[in-house]
Amino acid sequence: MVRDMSITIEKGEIVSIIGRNGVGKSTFVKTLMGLLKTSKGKITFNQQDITRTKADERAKLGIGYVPQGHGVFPALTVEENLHMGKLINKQKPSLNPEQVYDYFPKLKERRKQKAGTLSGGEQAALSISRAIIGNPDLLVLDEPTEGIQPNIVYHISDMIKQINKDIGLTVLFVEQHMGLIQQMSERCYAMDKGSIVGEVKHQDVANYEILKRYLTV
Amino acid sequence: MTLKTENVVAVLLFIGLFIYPLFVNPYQVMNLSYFLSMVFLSLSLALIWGYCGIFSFGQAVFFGVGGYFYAIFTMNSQLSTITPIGFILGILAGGVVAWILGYFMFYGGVNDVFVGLITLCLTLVLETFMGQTAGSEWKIGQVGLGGFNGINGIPTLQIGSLSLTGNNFYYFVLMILLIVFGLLKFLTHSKFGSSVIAIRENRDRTRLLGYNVPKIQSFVFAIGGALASLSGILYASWGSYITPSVFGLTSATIPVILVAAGGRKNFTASVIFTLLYYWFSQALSASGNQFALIILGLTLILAILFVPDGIVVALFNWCDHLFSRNKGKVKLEKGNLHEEKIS
Amino acid sequence: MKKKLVEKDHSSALLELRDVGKYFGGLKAVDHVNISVNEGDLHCLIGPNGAGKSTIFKMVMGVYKPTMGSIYFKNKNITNLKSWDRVRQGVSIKMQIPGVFGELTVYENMKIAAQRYYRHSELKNKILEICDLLGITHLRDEIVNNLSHGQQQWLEIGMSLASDPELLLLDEPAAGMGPEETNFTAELIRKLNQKGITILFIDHDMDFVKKIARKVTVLHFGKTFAEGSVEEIESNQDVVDIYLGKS
Amino acid sequence: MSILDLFYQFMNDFSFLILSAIGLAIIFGMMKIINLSHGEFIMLGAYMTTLFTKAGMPLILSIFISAIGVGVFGFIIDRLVISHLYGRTLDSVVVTWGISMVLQQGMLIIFGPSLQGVSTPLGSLSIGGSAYSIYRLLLFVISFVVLVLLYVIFMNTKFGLYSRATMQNQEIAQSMGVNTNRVYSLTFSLGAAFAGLTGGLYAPTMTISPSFGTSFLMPSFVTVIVGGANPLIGTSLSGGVLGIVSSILDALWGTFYGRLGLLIVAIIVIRILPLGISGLVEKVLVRKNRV
Amino acid sequence: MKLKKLKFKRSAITVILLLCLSISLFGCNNASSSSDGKTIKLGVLEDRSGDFSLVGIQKYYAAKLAVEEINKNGGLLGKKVEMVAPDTQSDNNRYQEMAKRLILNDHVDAIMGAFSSASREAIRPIMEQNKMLYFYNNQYEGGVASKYTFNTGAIPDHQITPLIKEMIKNFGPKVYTIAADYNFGQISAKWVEKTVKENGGQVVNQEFIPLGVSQFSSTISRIKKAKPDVLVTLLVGQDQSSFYEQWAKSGDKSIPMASTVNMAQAYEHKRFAAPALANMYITATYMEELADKYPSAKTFVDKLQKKFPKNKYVGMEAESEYSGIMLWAKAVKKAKTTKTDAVIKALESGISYNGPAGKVSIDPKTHHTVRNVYLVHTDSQQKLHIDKEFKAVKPDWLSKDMGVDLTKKPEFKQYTPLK
Repeated sequence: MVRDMSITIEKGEIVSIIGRNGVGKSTFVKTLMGLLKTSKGKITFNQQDITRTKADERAKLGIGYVPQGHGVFPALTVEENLHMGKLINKQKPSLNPEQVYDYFPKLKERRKQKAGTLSGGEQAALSISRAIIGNPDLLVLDEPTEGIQPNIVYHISDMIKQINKDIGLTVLFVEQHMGLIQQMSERCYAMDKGSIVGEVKHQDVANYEILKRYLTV
Repeated sequence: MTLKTENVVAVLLFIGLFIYPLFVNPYQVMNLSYFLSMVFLSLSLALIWGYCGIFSFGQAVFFGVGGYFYAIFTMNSQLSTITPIGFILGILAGGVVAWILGYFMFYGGVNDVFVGLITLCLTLVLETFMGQTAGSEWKIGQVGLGGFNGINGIPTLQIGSLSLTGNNFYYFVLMILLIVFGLLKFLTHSKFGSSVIAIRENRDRTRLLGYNVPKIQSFVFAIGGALASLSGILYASWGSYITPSVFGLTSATIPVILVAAGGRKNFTASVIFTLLYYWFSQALSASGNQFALIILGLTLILAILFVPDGIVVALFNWCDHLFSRNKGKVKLEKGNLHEEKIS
Repeated sequence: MKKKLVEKDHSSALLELRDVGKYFGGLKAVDHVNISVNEGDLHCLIGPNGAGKSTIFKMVMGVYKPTMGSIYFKNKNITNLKSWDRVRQGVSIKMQIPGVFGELTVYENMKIAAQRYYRHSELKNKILEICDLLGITHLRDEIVNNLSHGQQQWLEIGMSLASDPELLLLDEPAAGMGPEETNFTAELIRKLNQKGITILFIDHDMDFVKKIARKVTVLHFGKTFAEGSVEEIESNQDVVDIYLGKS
Repeated sequence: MSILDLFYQFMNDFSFLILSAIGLAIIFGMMKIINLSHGEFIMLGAYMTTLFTKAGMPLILSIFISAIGVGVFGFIIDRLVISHLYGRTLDSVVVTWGISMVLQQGMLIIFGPSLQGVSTPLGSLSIGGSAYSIYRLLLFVISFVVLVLLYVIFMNTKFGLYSRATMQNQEIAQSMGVNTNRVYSLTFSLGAAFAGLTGGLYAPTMTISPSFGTSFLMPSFVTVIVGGANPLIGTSLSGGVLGIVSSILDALWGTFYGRLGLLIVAIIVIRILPLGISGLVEKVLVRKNRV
Repeated sequence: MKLKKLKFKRSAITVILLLCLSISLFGCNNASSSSDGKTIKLGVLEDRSGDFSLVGIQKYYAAKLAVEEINKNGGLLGKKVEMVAPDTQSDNNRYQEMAKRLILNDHVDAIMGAFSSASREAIRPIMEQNKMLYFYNNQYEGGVASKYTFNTGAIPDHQITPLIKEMIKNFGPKVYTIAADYNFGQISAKWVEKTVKENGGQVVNQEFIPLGVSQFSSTISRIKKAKPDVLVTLLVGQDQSSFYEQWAKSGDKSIPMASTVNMAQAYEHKRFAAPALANMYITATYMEELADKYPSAKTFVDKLQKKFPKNKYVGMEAESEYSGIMLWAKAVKKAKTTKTDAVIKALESGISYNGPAGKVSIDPKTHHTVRNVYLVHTDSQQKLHIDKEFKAVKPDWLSKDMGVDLTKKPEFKQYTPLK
């Protein structure tokens, strides 16, 4: 599904991987997260080879994950969901729930509620909060906007940028929503048929035509 | 037919079974005819589980229904020439009971592990019920159900004046096995067979190709019931005896074990493994060795842990692999490595 | 083109969803939707993920039972029909995630799909005919798991054609295909339409939609948001906001 | 039969159903492993308790230690065997069947066909001319305590949180840093420990033999089937429902109908509610919350 | 791909190992069936694993002891007796398989064994079909009239008739019966009913408990409500014996219990802590404790325990098995052949043996035994007291009431008092 992909992300960057449905973006993310085995090649994180490291160990090294479709635990409460994120990044102390609620105040109101009863936007917010509460070095988001109203999409992207600034978080996200890509990313990799077919440099991200080429080929 | 180990083995097996009585004493023939009778039970599960993806714990139900039906029917009409009718009606009875149960489940949308659970409960109901029918009020016609002790003195099958015992019974069972085996092979290669496999692979998609899935499932379940019932009848005729323990948890589990450990998607494997298992467990029991059950248990554990596709199937693949290596014709194995899950 | 649509409108819609809704627990996946697909049309459903497009397809096929409303096909109420009966009435679907049988060959897959509808003597020819149309004839003895994603999609389309449908539902027919493959698929869909098959499809790729669709319905949060020709939709500012993105 | 007798009967049935099912429910509900050696885990608990008590240990302590002992045993079994079968529900049937064979026969070889039992402690309570075993009343209380304990473990501990998360979505839990394999192992051990506890609790009331566990197997499966996937809600509700059904049928027509009733209720429940009572409860809760 | 290959190799190795294992087992197994004609072969079918092993193992030891003693005293007809004893695993299918195997493959001269009635009924037809001499050395519900079967254990004539008579005389007429819900329990309960009526008593209730039930609180409250003078318990198996512990706690221990299956068979009084089995009256044909009073009983216990120190108890079925084999040996000696018909004839001559429990002799008409019966009860500490000895009790219900005479009219059925 995914072959011969090489990408590099520097500390503090916000990088996106773009491409249409079914080009292997999710497979790539899962391989990166350690949920699928890497059959070839090497993954390093903070100068450490993590190719053979298991998913839970990778999380503890500081990779936060926002899965496709948000992946909140529907039968756990908002608080419990947040608590699940505290295992991420053993090197740094976890954030305080209050700090996270600051970004998404709605969650605080609903903290005793089951996550399955939240709206799509709130679930996305929860999923992101859950990942950042562990104070990760790298945040990986897999189509964070899926099933979310447009106004919330932009709120969420603003928050991610904010967090990126506040705690120096590196962000890698996979997306096909044009607006979000343009608004958030500093750099893009374009994917097709399981490999990287191009890189969109910082100055070109704003260029609608270039992006569109990769998204709709 | 392609030249695969499985086919070669199947042919050799049947040839071997045909000439077997020439080389052994009558006891061994009779004993093997008992094992062969039990093969139908495994085949019934291999059909519905391996080919149609319906997991049933309830083949014991139909086995027992067949056995009891045959017993009650033939013992009520004192004529021994009536046994073939009892034989045929018994098979139908098993099929009908299975069809009714299948209808009740599949049209109600019960699938997967829940079929297993319903059938498990049903078999326990029957065991509990039949166990307490020792009283004389429990009678069908002139035949008392006999409670836990079961029914004794069931007439052996007789065709015309030919009583099916010893070698006769052996060849009778073997012929039926050959026919059933052939029919099953034919069935799975037929139009109907491909729709059955389609249901196993993807129930929803098959529905959307215009197949009435519950109907096909009920039908396959009914055939499985008839086969299990056939097994029960042969068993009752072999030992002239049937008891409620045929409905017990052990009896319900054994076909599952045989089919799972032998290789469930393969009829030949089910036949071979059933024969092996019965022979092996009997040999252990006859040895009087107190470690018999431990050895049997460990064998099953090891088999599933290290040969998850089934022991016999693994052997087939291994042989295929050996012979085809030189030709350099290596088929890609199922599933993409990239998508292999950890843990 | 527009004229033709108008003509067909009052004659009769082939498929009609009247006030259909589907709730999962409290989630309104589809809510009071009215859609009618005219005979001979090439109609597209678009909308963000989670807007209820696939749910509508599944209700049309009888995989889900609508919470409310009713579905008409050829002016007959099929709301309570079982899936297989709907297929026999002439509706067919290619699902989003290909439901091909991975361990079997292409030919066997086609056989499973087609054997219900043809006599044995015709079966082979019919299968080859469809394979030709899809350009997968050379792959007929290949195990499906070894095919590319695009080839599997075509096979799935082929399987849904086997029942000679009057209405074909295609859920993301071009997903995961490269440009050439996408073009081929577009061409294929147009060809099928010309042969008289009414097509309702879902896709994300606006270029692809523009290439073939004659009518577009935009869904948003389970509701019909806009409907019209491709040009009308593209110039609708609201649609651009919610779906096509700021540009 | 007086109301008091009927209630006593219900308490007995309820505690028996709950205690026999709880270990199985944890393992099936959380891991989707059908543990056919559940009865043998219970048997192990009973053996340990009996042996420890004979060796002079107070009964309570030996029950407690046996529960831990069987838990440890479960952990070993998990590491050796079950951990290779996560997610393979049907293979687990064959393997646990094999384990149960080995355990039963192994016990027979080591300790012989029977063990001298310990007598039921705590005498009896006399109300209105009928005597009620205090130990049995205590078992009823304990079955509640076990449910509460389970609630605390699953709702108020880190392990509980991780295991609930793992049950809902193993992959995502893993990518949150949860070692899901360890969670599974611990869950299996916990289930085994509760089975051991049950064995220990019933050891003083029953005959100790290698087939000790078999009489628990049927009620435990029926309770789990009727209860559904959620070990807590499912088991407690289905224990309640089945307890009422069986005690009433039993009182009206005798033991046989009580037993038959259990099975028939189970068949009806699966047909109508394949996900069991807890499936129904969850559906209702979600609906309430959302609308 | 590497991973797959590795897995593949591993599975191939496992398969080969398993095959080797089974072939080697087959090898040792074949060795056992050897030398024909040089020995007299005795088949013994007893459960050494599974539910019934509690009694099966005792019987197996007793059989081994008997055969060894016969061989020590010069064997039979100048030949050694060879015992062929598969493990029937408490499984009735196994009984059938093994019975056929013993007859047709091992060509044994006689078969001993079976514990439960169901097991006996599973193999009795096979014996009859093959004209095989069969000894069922076990206490049971009575009534088997079969030309080829000899029943050396206790039957209701021995146990229930005297027991109920004594109980009603000593404690009162109201009897409550709980019995296992299968053939043994139902038929025995009928016997109890019959005897109670004959002695002017009244059965206040009889309750049948399905096998495998181990929880008895509803039964206990029903019994307490009926307030019987005597409680007859005909419970079977490990699960059902849990009744006593539960009865001791919430029942009424002042009601005396009477049973034909407990203590003498599976030594519950030794296995259960007092007072579960307190105040229990039984009739037995043999018990380990008889050794205190009767020297012959003591010798038997000593011999068995010396040879099999692992054995836990010497109960009445062990004695039946032992005496059964000895009776058969005597008959073979008398007939001077092992041919079934001749041995049956010798047995029907009313052969007898002075065994551990006193004199046991064959009743020719019914193929059962005339033997001594002991009334025994436990005190509150579960200590045994031998109250009474009934000398030479005859098994004559079959011959008197049913008109059975196997010496004149061969039959192959089981009579029951059930109507």
